[in-house]
Parts: sequence; C-alpha cells; structure tokens
Amino acid sequence: MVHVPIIRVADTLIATVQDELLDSDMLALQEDLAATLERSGVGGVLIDLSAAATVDSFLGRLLSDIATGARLMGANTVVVGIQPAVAISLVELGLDLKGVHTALNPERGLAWLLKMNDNRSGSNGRGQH
Amino acid sequence: MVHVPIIRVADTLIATVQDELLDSDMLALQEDLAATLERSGVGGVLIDLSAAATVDSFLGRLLSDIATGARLMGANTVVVGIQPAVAISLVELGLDLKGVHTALNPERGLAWLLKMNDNRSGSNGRGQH
Amino acid sequence: MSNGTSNNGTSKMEMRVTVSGEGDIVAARQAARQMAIALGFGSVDQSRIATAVSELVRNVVRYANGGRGEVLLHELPSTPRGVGIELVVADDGPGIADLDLALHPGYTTGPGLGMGLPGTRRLMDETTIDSSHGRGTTVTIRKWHR
Amino acid sequence: MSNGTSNNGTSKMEMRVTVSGEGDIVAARQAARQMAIALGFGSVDQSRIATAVSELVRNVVRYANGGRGEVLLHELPSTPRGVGIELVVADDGPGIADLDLALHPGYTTGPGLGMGLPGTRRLMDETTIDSSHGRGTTVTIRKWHR
Ligand SMILES: Nc1ncnc2c1ncn2[C@@H]1O[C@H](COP(=O)(O)OP(=O)(O)O)[C@@H](O)[C@H]1O
Ligand SMILES: Nc1ncnc2c1ncn2[C@@H]1O[C@H](COP(=O)(O)OP(=O)(O)O)[C@@H](O)[C@H]1O
Repeated sequence: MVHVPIIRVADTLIATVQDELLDSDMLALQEDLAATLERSGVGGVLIDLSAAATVDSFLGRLLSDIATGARLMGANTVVVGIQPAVAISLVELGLDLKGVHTALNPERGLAWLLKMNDNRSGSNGRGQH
Repeated sequence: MVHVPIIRVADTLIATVQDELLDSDMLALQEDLAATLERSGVGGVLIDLSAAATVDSFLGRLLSDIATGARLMGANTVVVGIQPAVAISLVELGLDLKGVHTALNPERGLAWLLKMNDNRSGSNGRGQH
Repeated sequence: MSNGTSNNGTSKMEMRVTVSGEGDIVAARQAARQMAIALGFGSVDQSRIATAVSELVRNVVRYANGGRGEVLLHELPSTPRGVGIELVVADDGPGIADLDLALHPGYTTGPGLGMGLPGTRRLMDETTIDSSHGRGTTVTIRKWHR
Repeated sequence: MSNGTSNNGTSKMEMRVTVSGEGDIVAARQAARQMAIALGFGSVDQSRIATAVSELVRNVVRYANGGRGEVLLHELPSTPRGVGIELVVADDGPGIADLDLALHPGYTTGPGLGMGLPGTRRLMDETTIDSSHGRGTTVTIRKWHR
C-alpha cells in the first residue's frame, strides 16, 4: 500500500499522485483528503497528476468523485498536470472529467483556487461551479 | 416527532439538524423554515448538517428543495458541515446537491451569506445561484 | 421494529428489523451501522452501508403492501476478501416489473429521485435483486473489509 | 503475477501476467507499456495500450471467479501494417451474457462507469471479444505502428 502524501500550503491541500498506484491507494487518498479537509478547514484541493502515466476509467471517475465530495464539504478542487498522452487516451476512452476543473500546472491551478476562494468569501461572486 | 429548532441570528435563520431524523421531521423543518422566513423577513438560511451521520436521497433532495424554496422567497441558503464520510457516500449514491451552496463550517457559511446579502442590497447582483 | 442480536465466540452476529413505517428506516440504518462498527468497518464504509439500507428500506415503506417488510442483517463467514456484512431487505409487495429500468439512474415511479437502486449498487460491493411482478422484492447487499 | 520475457534475433517478444488481485492491474499495464516501448510505439500509443489493458484486467478482477485470469502479451509477426502488439486477457468467469449490451457506453453491472469495453475498442486497432454465459471471457486486442 502506497500512501499519497497530502501537504497543506496556505488555504490549499496538495496531493501529488505517484505513478502506478493501486485502486485501494486512490480510495485511501479520497478518504484522507475528505478527513483532512474537515480537520483543516481549508477551501481548496489541488491534485497533481503529472507523474501519472496511465489514467483509466476508475481513476477518472475517482477524480470526479473527489471533486464533487470536496464541493459538498465546501471546497474547490483543481486537477493539474495531465500528460498529453493521458489526455488523448482519456478522450478516446470516452471520459471528459466533467465537473473537474483542470489546469496546465500547479501555478495556474493555485491561481484558480485563489480566485475561487476570493469569490466565496469576497465581494463579487457566487463561488460556485 | 423530533422538532428541529430554528434560531435567528441577525439576518440569518440557523437550523441544526440532529442525527437520525424521520422523513416527516425533515418535511416539518422545510415548512417551519418557509413560515419563519416569511414572518422574519431575513435574507439567509444556514443548515448545519455536522451531526447527520447519514444523508440519503430523500434528505439530499429535501435540502435542494429547501434551498430552491428559500430562493423563491428571496433568501439564500447555505448547507454547512457535511461529514467526510457522508460526502463520499452522497457522491457514490449519485447526488451532488447541485444548486445548494455548501461551506465547510458555520463561520464560512455565515461569511458567504453576508457577502450574498451585501450583493443584494448593493448594486451588482441578485444573489442567485 | 424488533431487534435481536446474538454474538458469542462461535456464532456469527445477526439482527432483524421488522419494517412497518418510516421510523424503521432510521431503525434499520442504525442497526446496520451498529453491526458495521462491531465488525470493524471504517467510518466511510459505515456511512455507505447505512445510506444503502436507508434507500432500500424507504423503498419498502413506499412501494410494498402497507409499507411492510423485513431487514435481516448478518455477518458473513470470513473469506479471503476479509470480514463481510450481508443485509437482506425483503417485502411481499408488487415487485419490480422491469429491473433493468429500475436500475437506471433517475428512473422512478414514485416521489423519489430514482437514485436508490443504482446508488446502492455503487455503495456496496455486491447487490442482488430478486423481484418480479407480483412476487415481492428481495434485495441482498454485501460489503467486505480487509 | 509472473512475467516471462524472451526476445532474441529470431523469436518474437512474449510476456505473461497472472491475474489474481488488484495489484495485477498495475503489473499488466506496466508489462504492456514495457513491451510497447520495446516495439517502438510512441508515447500516445503506449498510453492507449496501457489504458485498455487497465480496463480489461480490472474487469477480470471485478467480474471473474475469484478475480483470477491471465494476460498474454506478444509481438505479432510483422505485416504490411508494420509492427504489431497483441494482448489476450482471459478468465474462466461467468462470461458476458449480452455482448451488444456490454459494449454499449455506460452499461455496467458493477460499480464502474461502463466505459471499459467500448473505450477499449476506440483505443485499440482491433478488439475481439469471445465470451458467453458460463464460458468465461477472452478479450484480444491489437495495435500496429509503422
Ligand atoms: N421494494 C420495491 N417494491 C416495488 N417496487 C420497487 C421497490 N424498490 C424499488 N422499486 C421500483 O424501482 C424504482 C426505482 O427505485 P429507486 O432507484 O430506489 O428510486 P426511487 O425509490 O427514488 O424511485 C421505484 O420507483 C419503484 O418503481
Ligand atoms: N471479464 C468479464 N467477465 C464477466 N463480465 C464482464 C467482464 N468484462 C466485462 N463484463 C461485463 O460487461 C460490463 C461492461 O464492462 P465495461 O464496459 O468494461 O464497464 P465496467 O467495467 O465499468 O462495468 C460489465 O459491467 C460486466 O457486466
């Protein structure tokens, strides 16, 4: 069993997914993220997939589930770093990760989370997605 | 029959849902909230679910219905404190509480309601979702 | 509602909840959660099991004759997959005429969302539905943990 | 899992992965990627092949008896279409009763998305499914590159 570490940076939890994880490793990550969200009270989750060489329908759905679950708890999720070959395979597989916000790299992902969070507690928006 | 108390704090009605309520208790809460909204004329509703260990499709839909009904009466609704295990189960059940604004805890929920209300009485929005 | 628990060194845990009204939705999911805890399931699995039971028992209350039925909960003999819990939700109601349709997300003949049966299948490891028009409905669900 | 690779001047590359649990989903797709790399497939094809294998082996783990089966990977004799890889994912499980239905995007009898079989067909150049109720399932997939 491989543990995916979750680190907290300011108002965001960051999980960097290693390559070739078991389904159960990813399910454990889902539970860890939800529990850490509750404990820490942060507003954002960033999942870095740049090390993942294969994303199949199980992992694709789990990413959607993580994002939806985080939303139910009041946090936004962004998935960053999907490799070009992985993106092409996912599309051919028939998945579009609907409901999952994506960004090219961690910097852009963090910028989006920041903006969303300003909207939530700030003055001009609905903080919704 | 268990009565879910509704308290008023400034411009918000707060309902704290106990664990293991009957369907009819929740339907009564829906009616109570609507009646109290009309009487009090406040602009926000906060529902605290942190004590609810099980949320099924009945309660999930009722939360959406409460939020939509409140909106029709001119008030915003935020649901706070959904437990991690409940969030994961709801997602697997296939519910995403679309249209219901959520927040991690009462503080964040109240901050959102405050902001939405500022928008309402301010110049740029109708506080809709 | 009536509960009966038996658990000693050799025998397996077993409980029964008689369903006759909406209060038994709560009773059944409390019994399920209690047994899941006793069997060592984690909090997310407890919640998955309680949610599935809630959906199935509400269906009995809504769709079966007089809202009557029964829930049997028991520990499964342990297998290589680990410890298991099985729940059998049964009624003598009108049954489900088209099971494929009933398992389709969003399909409902009642006031619900139509997510109960398809959702239960995702929440649990195994779901078997035995039903046909006029013969009542028995849904058996199982979950394992290592 | 057990791997056996043989590759010399005259004979073709061949590998085998025994499937008995979720760890073999990873093992099989690693073997597939390794062979695809050795045969000169580009990174997108490597990813397509690994993704298809992942889907098929997860189906074995989920649906076959005891989650047991086998993956055979081999280089095809080169043809005018170029170099080819063939993967055979086989199990002795319950089989697929209605193949047309199983190939329909979104159709699933388990916890999945129902995209595995239709998706595999899109990811690969050729997909053949040999299955019927009670006779197990063998899925053969092929991909070529110039
Ligand atoms: N115990 C039952 N007896 C008869 N019909 C049932 C039973 N359970 C489910 N059904 C049928 O299957 C349909 C789908 O059930 P479900 O997915 O749980 O959604 P919902 O309960 O929201 O309708 C129901 O609308 C009903 O027609
Ligand atoms: N190896 C297998 N043995 C038995 N049934 C299978 C097998 N592979 C696929 N199936 C059946 O075909 C259906 C569709 O499979 P697939 O498209 O891969 O989606 P998913 O795996 O998400 O259900 C499965 O739900 C299952 O009923």
